[in-house]
Amino acid sequence: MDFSLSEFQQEIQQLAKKILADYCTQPRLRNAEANDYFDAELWQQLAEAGLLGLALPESVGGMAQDLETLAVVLEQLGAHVAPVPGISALATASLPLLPYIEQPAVHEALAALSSGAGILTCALAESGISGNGIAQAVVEAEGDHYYLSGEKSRVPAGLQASHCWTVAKQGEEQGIYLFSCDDAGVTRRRQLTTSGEALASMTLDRVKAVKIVSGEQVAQVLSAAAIYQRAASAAVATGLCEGMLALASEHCSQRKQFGRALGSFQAVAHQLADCYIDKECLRTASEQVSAQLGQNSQGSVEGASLVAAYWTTEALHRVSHRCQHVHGGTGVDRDYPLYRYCLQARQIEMDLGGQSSVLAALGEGIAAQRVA
Amino acid sequence: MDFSLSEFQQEIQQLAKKILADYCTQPRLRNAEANDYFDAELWQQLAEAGLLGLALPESVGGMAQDLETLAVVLEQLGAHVAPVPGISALATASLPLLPYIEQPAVHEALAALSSGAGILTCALAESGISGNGIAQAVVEAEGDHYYLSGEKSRVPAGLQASHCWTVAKQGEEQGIYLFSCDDAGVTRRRQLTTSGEALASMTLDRVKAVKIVSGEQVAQVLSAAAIYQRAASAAVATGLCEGMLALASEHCSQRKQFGRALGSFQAVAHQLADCYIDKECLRTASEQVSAQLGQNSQGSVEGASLVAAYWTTEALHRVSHRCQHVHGGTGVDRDYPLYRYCLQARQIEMDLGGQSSVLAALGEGIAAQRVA
Amino acid sequence: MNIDLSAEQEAFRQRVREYMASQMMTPEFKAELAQPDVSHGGGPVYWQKMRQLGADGWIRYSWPKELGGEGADPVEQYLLVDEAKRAGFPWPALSANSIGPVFAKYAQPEIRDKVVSEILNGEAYLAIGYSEPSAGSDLASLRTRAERDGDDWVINGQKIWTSCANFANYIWLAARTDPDPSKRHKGLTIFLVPTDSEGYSCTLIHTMGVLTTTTYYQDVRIPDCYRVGEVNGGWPLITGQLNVERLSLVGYGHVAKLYDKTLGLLRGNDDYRELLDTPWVQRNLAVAHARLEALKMLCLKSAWIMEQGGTGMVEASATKVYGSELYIELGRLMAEILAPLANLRDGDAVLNGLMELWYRKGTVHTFGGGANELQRSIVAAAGLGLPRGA
Amino acid sequence: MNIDLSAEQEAFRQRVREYMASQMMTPEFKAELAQPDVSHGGGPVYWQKMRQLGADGWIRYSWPKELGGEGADPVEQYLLVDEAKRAGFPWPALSANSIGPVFAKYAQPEIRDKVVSEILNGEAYLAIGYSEPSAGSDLASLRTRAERDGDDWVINGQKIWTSCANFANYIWLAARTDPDPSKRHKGLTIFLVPTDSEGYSCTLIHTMGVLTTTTYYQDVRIPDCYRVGEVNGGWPLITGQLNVERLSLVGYGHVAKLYDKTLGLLRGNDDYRELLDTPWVQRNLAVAHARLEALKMLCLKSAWIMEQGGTGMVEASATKVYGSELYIELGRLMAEILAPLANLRDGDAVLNGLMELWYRKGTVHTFGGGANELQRSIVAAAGLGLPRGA
Repeated sequence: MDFSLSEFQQEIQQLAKKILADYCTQPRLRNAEANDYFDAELWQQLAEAGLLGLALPESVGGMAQDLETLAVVLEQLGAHVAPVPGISALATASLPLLPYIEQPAVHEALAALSSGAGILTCALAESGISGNGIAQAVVEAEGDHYYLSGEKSRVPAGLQASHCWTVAKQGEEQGIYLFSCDDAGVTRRRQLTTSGEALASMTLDRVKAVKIVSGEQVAQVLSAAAIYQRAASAAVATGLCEGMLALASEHCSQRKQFGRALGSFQAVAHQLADCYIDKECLRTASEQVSAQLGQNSQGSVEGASLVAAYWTTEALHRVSHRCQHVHGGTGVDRDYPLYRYCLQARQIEMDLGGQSSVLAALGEGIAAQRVA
Repeated sequence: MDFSLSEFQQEIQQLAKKILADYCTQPRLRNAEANDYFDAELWQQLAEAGLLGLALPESVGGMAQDLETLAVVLEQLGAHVAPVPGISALATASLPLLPYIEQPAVHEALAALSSGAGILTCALAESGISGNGIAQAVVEAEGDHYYLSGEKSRVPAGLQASHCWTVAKQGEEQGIYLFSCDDAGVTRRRQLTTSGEALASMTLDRVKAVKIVSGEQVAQVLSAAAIYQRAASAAVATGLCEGMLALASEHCSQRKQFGRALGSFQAVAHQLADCYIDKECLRTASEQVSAQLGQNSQGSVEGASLVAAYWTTEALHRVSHRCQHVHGGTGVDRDYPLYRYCLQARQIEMDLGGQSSVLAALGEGIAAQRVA
Repeated sequence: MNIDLSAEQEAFRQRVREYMASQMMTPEFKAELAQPDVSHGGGPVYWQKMRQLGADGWIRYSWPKELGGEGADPVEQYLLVDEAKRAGFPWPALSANSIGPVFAKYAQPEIRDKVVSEILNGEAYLAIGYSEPSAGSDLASLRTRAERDGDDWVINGQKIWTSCANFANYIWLAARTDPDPSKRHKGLTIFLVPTDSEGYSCTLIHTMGVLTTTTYYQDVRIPDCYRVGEVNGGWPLITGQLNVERLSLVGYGHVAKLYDKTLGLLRGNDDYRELLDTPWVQRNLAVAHARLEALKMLCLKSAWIMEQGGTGMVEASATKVYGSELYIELGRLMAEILAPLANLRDGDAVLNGLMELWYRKGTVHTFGGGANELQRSIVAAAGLGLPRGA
Repeated sequence: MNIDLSAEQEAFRQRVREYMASQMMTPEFKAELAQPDVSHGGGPVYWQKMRQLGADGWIRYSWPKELGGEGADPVEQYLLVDEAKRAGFPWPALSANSIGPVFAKYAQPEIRDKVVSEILNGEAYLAIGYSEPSAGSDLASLRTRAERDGDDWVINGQKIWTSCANFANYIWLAARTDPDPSKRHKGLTIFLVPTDSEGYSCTLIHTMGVLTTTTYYQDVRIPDCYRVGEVNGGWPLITGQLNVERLSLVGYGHVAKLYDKTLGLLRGNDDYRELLDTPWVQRNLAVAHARLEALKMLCLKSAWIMEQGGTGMVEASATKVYGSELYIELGRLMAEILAPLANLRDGDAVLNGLMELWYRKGTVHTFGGGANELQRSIVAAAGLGLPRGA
């Protein structure tokens, strides 16, 4: 048992902190807000520092590190509310494709991500509520070529992405297809979200695509994407909670009411103590799923990822509201940094589907004995 | 809109308070604890004051009052942790039979309850977890006579009851049957509960019974029993919460720690403020279901009864634990009165099936548009 | 006991509801309110509607008869404001219900009739200037000062979270008139500052969810007739009359709106049938329903207690704590049902943006209108008799 | 990072688990523990097992090597105590882990070797006498006093919640040796009072769930050699060394037991299949699982921090708050699944009474071992750097 970071992880953490501290200044973040909450320069810096390829193999220019080390960087993205698509590009969209890296198209997409030349994303939703689960997009095969048509919605970093994979069906058979976002058949439309981050709807009209897998393996890729999303969200959320709590602690130490520092009132101090406990629970859940994904631990990855999602939704909701509350009006003021954390907290909470659905999935896993 | 008690209700409240204050003294309650938490003398006093027949028709010696007035008495039973089976005898077992009062056997059972000569109960469970829903007990018909056989479990006031109704099937047809607990075929066994109240398991061996209803009306009787149980539980729970909160407020006003009254610490005061809010929410839910059962309001009785059950389980759990907590060790000491309230709180919370199942039923009602 | 509204009360509520729907919330006004900078009021249509509201007698409706009003009781007041807010109308609660009548009672004759008539006719809005950068909940420590200079007062200082000051005609201002800081709440006086006074200025504060302002007072000179109440006698005017207002902050119709709209969406469209049949969705709806039912009854009961002559102080504080926390919890319960769609803004937003905006507006209720910590302390002391603490 | 126990740690845990199952929790001992008056220990079989525990070296296992122990690290200590409690063994935490080693370090030579050998051999139990009727959390205000009389001390006072005093051989007593009440915690001294001293007596307190005692000291005379540490130097002995103990109060195995047993019941019997397939039952299990996983990791991480030389103070306080509240919540989540069967006692009780007893025992954890209010204040001040308040 050893909860410390390795020397390498500590170096990576310092590196990430340094870049993010330089780029996540108030003026730059304000500027990012006016631009879909995406800072292309920062993204390029992260690429040059090797952080975008951290968990990718050396064959695509990566550092071949495990999820535990990636989580160190993701936490820092959260702690600095960095305007980059960390969860989707570095985890949800890229890591499920690692088993297929021998395929040239996958290799190219991951290499582009790693170098910063492009951004890989995935389109898992279609429009409306029913688009959360079932893909209606269709594929036509012509010789060795595939052509996708359909409507995809809420694609993360969809306006900036160069490569995208999605689910579509050829006849009755579902498959995972990879395509270039610059294809003439792709029409993108901005979908603004609560955090200021833009998603994109994509209308696909006979977009040329490569088939990655089809049949039963589709479910495995989708399940991996869900698990990586949960794990990465937990790591980012840990950083968000640390950031919110640091702001709230500082505020309550300085701000005086009724002649005393706010934080010297039990009712205030104890709310923040509860935030600390929530944050530590989230951190352990994040560590647990990262360790299990890195195969540094036994146990059910599905279970650990759902536990991480539970704590992500729980801590983000409770910590963000309490930190706002103890700030009074200051907390919602757009001239003070807290609100960005809170908006990103809400974004991640609901992107995970919300806690109730997470608990339903976890409970079903327990009943089916897939989770101890 | 008028939330005040009528003059008659105020008189009834005073009458109940007076009797209960006389009988629910610490020595008598301690004595009741050694005797299945049933005080026969108190029960007799309540009968003589007319309170047991309060909601029964005049034809059986009752006062023909509605549930709102009964709730006034039930609340006082809770406020005094009275060792009598208020919920089961005065509501769950008796009120669903009112539509059948013309039947001589029902008339006799209700008259016995009203006068204090007997106690009416109902046996809704059989043994084990599966016994919560489905009745396996069987009926044989011989001419106009019916004979029950089977195992019933967790019958409230089962050791003291004179009359009992239950569910049994004749062939495939379910029916509600009323029998005398003194029948030679009835074997009762004590089932001790967390509050000290004794339930009874009943082995029925060809017990002579009267059929009240069968077929589709059975579900109506059972549904009425569930609704009356929830409404009566909410009223008793309101009294329990008032009692617990009064003890905690007194304790925290008197008890000094670190040179100050406990209740002057924000962390303590605010926990009790939350208890106050929970208690007021419960009270309104109790008033709402009572009013609707008394047809003093529009709206769904099923919905209101489930909302009342939600608040009963919520307030009892939260108020009892917090009141214990702020008492420190004193709260669990059997020489101090709080623990009786807490044990009865837990008893009622779980007797209602627990909050999770209540929410499942309420949610299903909303989805089916039976509840707005 | 009778827990339902009387026939008259129910009819009144219906009348308000219909008036709001047909007269106030016209497409034109809704379009104006969708613009962030006038979402709280202040646009041209807003002023048109306000004048109509005044002409149709609604603003004076709650005022005491001796002040020229209809003398509506607290239950009617609550119903009126709740229905207005439920409809999405930016009800002028401060002018109409809270500060306006206090002004009319304590103002000096020189200005009273003019301002009262502006308020009642929907021509003027009053904003409250209490909070300062260094004083949020602790109003007794205010620093903005007013100094007597001949027949005038000269005001200097800064106020924060002065909601609606960007279109208000007057600021209801609490200022220190006794410079001795140890006097605390005994050194405060109320003034009505016309927003066209020289030296007055206002800047917008863009927050996560709502728009508010900072107001600045640099040698603002006003005649003594704009002083309200006694010199150093402002405290009772600040703390009085808050209970009905406190209730309106978390009125049932206003809070239940998200549940009503979400349930309507789920029931109204076959696409959502599967969701409505999902047990965890049903559970979220059930929790929301059970908790909202309690809010409904707490609000009505508090208003009824005030109607009966009670202060309703403990009830209003308890309801405010409960309602403001429920507002937040509801935002989570309902958003989970449609997550991750709940994150979308603008054209793709669910329920015309109500669900997304709910989160961004949610937290202000727990500290606005008297922080919940203060409300809990009121409940503990006045409701349970606990000793007041530090 | 490696979140799993090392192979050695895992093997150690297994060894403890097997030892507890085969050597300690014999049917005979279980039967004795089922009797309320000796449910915490003190029966004949208990003393037999305690001596065996001592002979097999388990009590000395956690002690520092310089005090004659094996020097087990905090992780092993945690695992040992947690496995013992999980098995239902009334582990002598005070003698073995908390007070015993402190005594060995600070006791006077005249009595040290005798008492230490009694402890390590499982022949003596030490109970803690801190709380008094007028002082619960506020130990600095203790009133029980010890007065010097020649070579002796004469003790007068009363202690409450002295758990296990009914069979303890010694009371580890905090008494006031400087009568000036303004000295507060600087006027306290620790004594070891043999329970066969003249003037000492003990009465049982029957509580809702656990058995405890009140102890009385009427002119109890003990020689100065029973004083532990310096005169007026008791405070560091009271407040030190609590972190490992605090952790053990809410150890994972101990708290998870109800979940483990309930899930085992549901999975082990086809009668329960329908329940296990019910969405709300699954939700209750999921909440319990997710929250217990966090407790497991918080406990291990806190122990690991202490192993690395950290105090673990903030971590232990946070874990104690979390674990004690989870204990209560778990009692509700699991009981709901089998409600109303969960209310049954005695022969009809579910899980041999574990579920019913859980509620009755539950609350003591939130105020025992340092009230959660105090723990939250520690977390706020030491974990977040907030100013200490009133």
